[in-house]
Amino acid sequence: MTIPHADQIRLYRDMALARRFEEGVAEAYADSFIGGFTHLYTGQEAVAAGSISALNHDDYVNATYRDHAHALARGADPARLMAELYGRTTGVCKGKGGSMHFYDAENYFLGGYGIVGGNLPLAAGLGLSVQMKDEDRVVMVFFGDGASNNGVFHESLNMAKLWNLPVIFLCENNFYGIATDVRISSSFNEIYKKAQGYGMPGHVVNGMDVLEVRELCDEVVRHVRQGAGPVLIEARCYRFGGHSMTDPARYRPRAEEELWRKRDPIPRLARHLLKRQICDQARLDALQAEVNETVEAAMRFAEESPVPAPEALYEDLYVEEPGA
Amino acid sequence: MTIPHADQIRLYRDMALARRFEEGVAEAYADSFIGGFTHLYTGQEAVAAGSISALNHDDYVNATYRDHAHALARGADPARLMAELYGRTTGVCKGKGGSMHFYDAENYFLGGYGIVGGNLPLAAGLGLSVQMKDEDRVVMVFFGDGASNNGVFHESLNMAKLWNLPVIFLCENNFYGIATDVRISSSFNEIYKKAQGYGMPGHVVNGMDVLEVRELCDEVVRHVRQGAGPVLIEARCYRFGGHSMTDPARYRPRAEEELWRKRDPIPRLARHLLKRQICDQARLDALQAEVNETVEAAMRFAEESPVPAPEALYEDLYVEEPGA
Amino acid sequence: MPEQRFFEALNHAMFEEMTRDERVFLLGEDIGLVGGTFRVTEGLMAEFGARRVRDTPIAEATIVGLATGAAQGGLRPIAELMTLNFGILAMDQLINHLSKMRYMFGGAVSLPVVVRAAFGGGTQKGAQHSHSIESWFVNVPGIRVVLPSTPYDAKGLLKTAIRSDDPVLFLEHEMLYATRGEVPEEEYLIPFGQAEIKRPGRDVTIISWSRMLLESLDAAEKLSKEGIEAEVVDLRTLDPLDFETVLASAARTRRAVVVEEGWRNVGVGAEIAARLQEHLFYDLEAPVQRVAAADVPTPYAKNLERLALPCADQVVEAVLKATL
Amino acid sequence: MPEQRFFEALNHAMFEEMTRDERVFLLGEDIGLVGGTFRVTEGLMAEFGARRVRDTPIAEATIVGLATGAAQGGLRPIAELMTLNFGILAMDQLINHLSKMRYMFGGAVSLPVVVRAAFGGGTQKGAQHSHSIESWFVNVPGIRVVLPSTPYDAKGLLKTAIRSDDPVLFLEHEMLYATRGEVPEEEYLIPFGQAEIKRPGRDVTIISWSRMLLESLDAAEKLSKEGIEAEVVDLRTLDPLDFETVLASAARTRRAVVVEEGWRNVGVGAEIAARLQEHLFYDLEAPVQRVAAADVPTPYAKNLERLALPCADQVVEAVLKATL
Ligand SMILES: Cc1ncc(C[n+]2csc(CCOP(=O)(O)OP(=O)(O)O)c2C)c(N)n1
Ligand SMILES: Cc1ncc(C[n+]2csc(CCOP(=O)(O)OP(=O)(O)O)c2C)c(N)n1
Ligand SMILES: [Mg+2]
Ligand SMILES: [Mg+2]
Repeated sequence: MTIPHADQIRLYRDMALARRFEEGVAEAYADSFIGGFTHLYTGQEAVAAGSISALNHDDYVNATYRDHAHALARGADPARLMAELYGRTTGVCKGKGGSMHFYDAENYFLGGYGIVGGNLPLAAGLGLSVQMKDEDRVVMVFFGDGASNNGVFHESLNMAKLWNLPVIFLCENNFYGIATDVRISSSFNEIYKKAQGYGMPGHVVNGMDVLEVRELCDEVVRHVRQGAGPVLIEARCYRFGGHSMTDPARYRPRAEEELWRKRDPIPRLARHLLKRQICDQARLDALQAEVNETVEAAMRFAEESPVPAPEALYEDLYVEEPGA
Repeated sequence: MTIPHADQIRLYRDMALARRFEEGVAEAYADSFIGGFTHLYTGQEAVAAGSISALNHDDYVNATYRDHAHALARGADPARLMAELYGRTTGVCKGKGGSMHFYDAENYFLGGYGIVGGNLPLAAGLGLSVQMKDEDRVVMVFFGDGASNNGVFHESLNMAKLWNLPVIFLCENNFYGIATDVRISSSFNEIYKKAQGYGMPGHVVNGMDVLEVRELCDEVVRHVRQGAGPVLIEARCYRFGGHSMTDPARYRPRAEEELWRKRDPIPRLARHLLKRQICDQARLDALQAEVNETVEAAMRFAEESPVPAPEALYEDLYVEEPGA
Repeated sequence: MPEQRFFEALNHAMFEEMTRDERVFLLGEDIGLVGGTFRVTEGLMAEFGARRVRDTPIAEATIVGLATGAAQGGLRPIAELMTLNFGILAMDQLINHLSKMRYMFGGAVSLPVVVRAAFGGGTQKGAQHSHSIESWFVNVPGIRVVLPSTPYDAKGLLKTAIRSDDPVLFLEHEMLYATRGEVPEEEYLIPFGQAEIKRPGRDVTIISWSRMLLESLDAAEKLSKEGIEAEVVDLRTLDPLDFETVLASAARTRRAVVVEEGWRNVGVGAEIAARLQEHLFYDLEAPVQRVAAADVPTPYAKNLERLALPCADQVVEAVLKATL
Repeated sequence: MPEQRFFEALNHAMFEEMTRDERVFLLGEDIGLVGGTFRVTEGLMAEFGARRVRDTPIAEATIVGLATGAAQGGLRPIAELMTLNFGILAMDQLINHLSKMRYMFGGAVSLPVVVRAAFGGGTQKGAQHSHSIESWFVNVPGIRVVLPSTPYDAKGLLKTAIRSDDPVLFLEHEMLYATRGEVPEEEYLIPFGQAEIKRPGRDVTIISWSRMLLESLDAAEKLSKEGIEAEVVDLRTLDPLDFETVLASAARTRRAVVVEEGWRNVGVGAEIAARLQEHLFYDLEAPVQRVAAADVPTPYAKNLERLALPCADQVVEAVLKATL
């Protein structure tokens, strides 16, 4: 285990924040503060926290519609994220984006996207910009098992490898695309092995173990940063809830759900931290209290923030408005 | 060598016809009888002839814009194909399709398509119809090396394998997509090995040797007909001319072209037939004379055929025209 | 007459047609095991089995292409795109293939494919999930475009679509699924190309379709209280377009307003206005008014979304303008 | 002033802007080694190297997405789609991503991407290769749509496009590439949103763009011999649309004809007619006429294609109708 203890504790805090944030979102959604499509990340926290913690602050990240935890892990302000969900003008996208479309350029979180697979070419493009500008950066792009069956997956991996772009393709395999089991959507289920078809390295990792994710990503990020070209990672994980707020997830066997809930990455890390005496329970409790307070404050901030002014409707479309 | 002698001679005739047909097309194009985009198949004859000869008459075939030889190998009437190229009402598509869009349902040639990769999902769909109707049929779909980098390749192979559809994906790797070398368009160049990423068998074959193509296809067709699911075949071949009539193909090294011209599949088969005494030169000459006459007659027929009537402009769009 | 919800009416239409015709089958994302994101296909897999109700990977282009190929092979597929927003990934198959094949092959093939998709905004799903882009498909010849506004129409039109030998794009507004209306037990079909006057009136003609029809009726109700009797025409199918009914109504009322949810710029309303000014140049008392979405991507924030999308009050305003 | 061909003018515009700004680079199919299917990028790879002029695989969706991502990363890509027909495979990236990202992210990103594409019919390329579908893109807010008709405009507008911080779709009619016109040596830019009166006249306003502008000028020439002086307005950019110039001209002439190569049904002509009847309801002497393509896929046969696409004679006819 090469991960510094402080980082391990930080990972606990990141996961706890992501979890608590989603709980807050669920409440606010039930209270109709939040509308539209809202996809929670509960259960998968180890993937975003572990992988993003392996990055530098100015490495690029983009994600899918299930993007709350990724933006948080990047360091985005929870209050501004929550305000975005509430559709307020203080939100990271001034309330125009909503849950699926976070963006925080200052923290190099370059967007959540609602179209499955749509962010993959964008990530390749970011990689190209890094390469052409000779920057010391890598790109990490998150997508699901379902997305791996879409044509842009094929095209993006091919072009990324052709040009040896510094992109880490991180597939969060939670075994379902909405209700569709990966076994009936992919003719070949070892997603990480698809890397071979592009002459690219592929890795699989237990996405319920944040330290394992972090360790692999440390290595992969180093490799990619050195200019060795893109890498595909498959993180096997599970979302504890439905696909979106309105999905009761009846299509999954209860036994399967229970099995995976036992692998909850947060208690798992807690057990590890305590057992190795990296910190004590009091510290964990304090972290939990802190994130609870953060989320509460975020919700207060969001609720108290103003909704966009009507004029905002026509703002932000073009940079340049030619006087015809 | 398990291919009946009569079939071998037939293959010679098929290739000679395809070759002579393209020569006729080139002439007619120079004389402005033919317009638009016209892509010749010269050099690749062994692929269409060899593979299609392994099919039953009622197996389905579709192809790209480079579709003349495939339609001929299916048994389409050369005169009606030529008339199509001339834009005449006697053409297989009444002059509405042109070179890229042959169609001959009677001979189960279900279309040439102008959009790279566009015919792959259609072939999967044909396979599905065969499977659902419990027919004794296979589907063979032709596409290029360039097409293998497009997203629909990925999607179509995945779905074909998922549902075990009776589809033979036949990639004609002529090493170029227009002017683009496959080495700068595919990050991984052994196209047949991409089958692995879909849990599907993949084969490579010398596309300049019609008997080799036929032998492999005999085996593959048997396998697919038995319900074993789709297969990917990569046939390595070379087009002797430019991408289309207007392309001088200056991007290819002359030495490379010469090397491949030495592998011309027609003299190659002739040498084999003579050496094995499967037939004599006189027979080959007679076949050549026959196909020359066929193509000449086709051109006469085309030239003498009427152009479509103006009313045809609005015909063939819908089956049903509701009286509103 | 018994009442049904919109999604039930659609469900029953498919149930009846699948019972009637073995060749009808469904494919799409999450349509089988869970019965569709909007419950439209609920119970159909249980009834007809996984052979005829097929869950697919997230591969819209190939879903449409596969359906098209299956139709070439003699089946009558109903492809669900989940939502039209994702159908944008299938534009090439929809436009370059499905809509063009019959014509470009000179009538050699007919393609009885129904492509169903939810569409529309109003539930805060944000820019990528709120498209009303029927205008694009009306622009393209070769595909029918159907947008019912009531459960009765939904059922009768879907049955006609399934029996049609031409490609049909069948668009179901997300906010209509839960609406109720009378649907007779006995079988009926509604022919394409017949608009319906949903409310007669003498002072102004309001032309609309799909969800905006409801806003138009609302507006008519309000206007009636002001002494203005609006005639509300439901186009029901935009291709074929029953312009005769529109023309006859507007010739009587001499004033017309077109109401659509799509963007105003080059929307279907423009076409109708252009035709009306052509045919009733000397008869109209006022310019044809258009009510449509603001020309911006649909924002997430509830208050902005409300401003972006057309509503009854805007229709009232437009009518007042037209009847000044 | 020295003369240049249309493709040369485009080439020089890119040359100058690439020289001026390091961040500008090109990507697309066959643009580098062979200088583009239409010679537009000839010599640019030799000048700027393979880093800044990138040949890509046949993967239109990812070409556009990659350009968009590269712009997020601070570059200024020019993506070539070879032809707009293939751009239909990139609709999702064009519409759901490139055009929407700035707005949906609340202005957090600007995307200086130019997407260039050849388009249009008239050379017998058949149904899949002859699209004029600019109307779809004008319908969509968030992307500029530019269609020059002369070498002078082509150069000045492309330079503006490259310097624009907003996404631009730059459409070049295939039949214009070989046309010649005066292009000054010294640098100039043409602002977006400024239509140009290409021929002044007092009797009728003909509104057009791209290749149809030439047909319109032809028609004006013919009409002049009949004593009718047509004013020909070249819109040049359809988004932003300089409606003021159209309005001012039509207000003077009191008669208007819109000429476009796209399909009539819901074309850009409909929008202009709808706006004119709105603004000049009491001033127009005749209905606004529209000249557009027949509402069928473009047929291959030369005589049918001629009937399908608009030409000067049809413009003359429409003008006569408008000036009766
Ligand atoms: C192109 C496209 N098709 C369909 C959808 C609807 N949709 C949203 S999420 C989703 C499932 C995606 O599954 P996966 O990629 O495994 O990601 P997960 O939600 O499991 O994280 C689908 C089908 C979409 N947003 N985009
Ligand atoms: C989607 C799409 N993109 C681009 C084109 C233009 N184009 C026509 S053929 C071709 C090259 C195809 O190469 P390959 O698949 O290897 O087939 P080949 O022509 O070598 O037989 C290209 C780029 C097209 N027709 N369709
Ligand atoms: Mg998943
Ligand atoms: Mg090739």
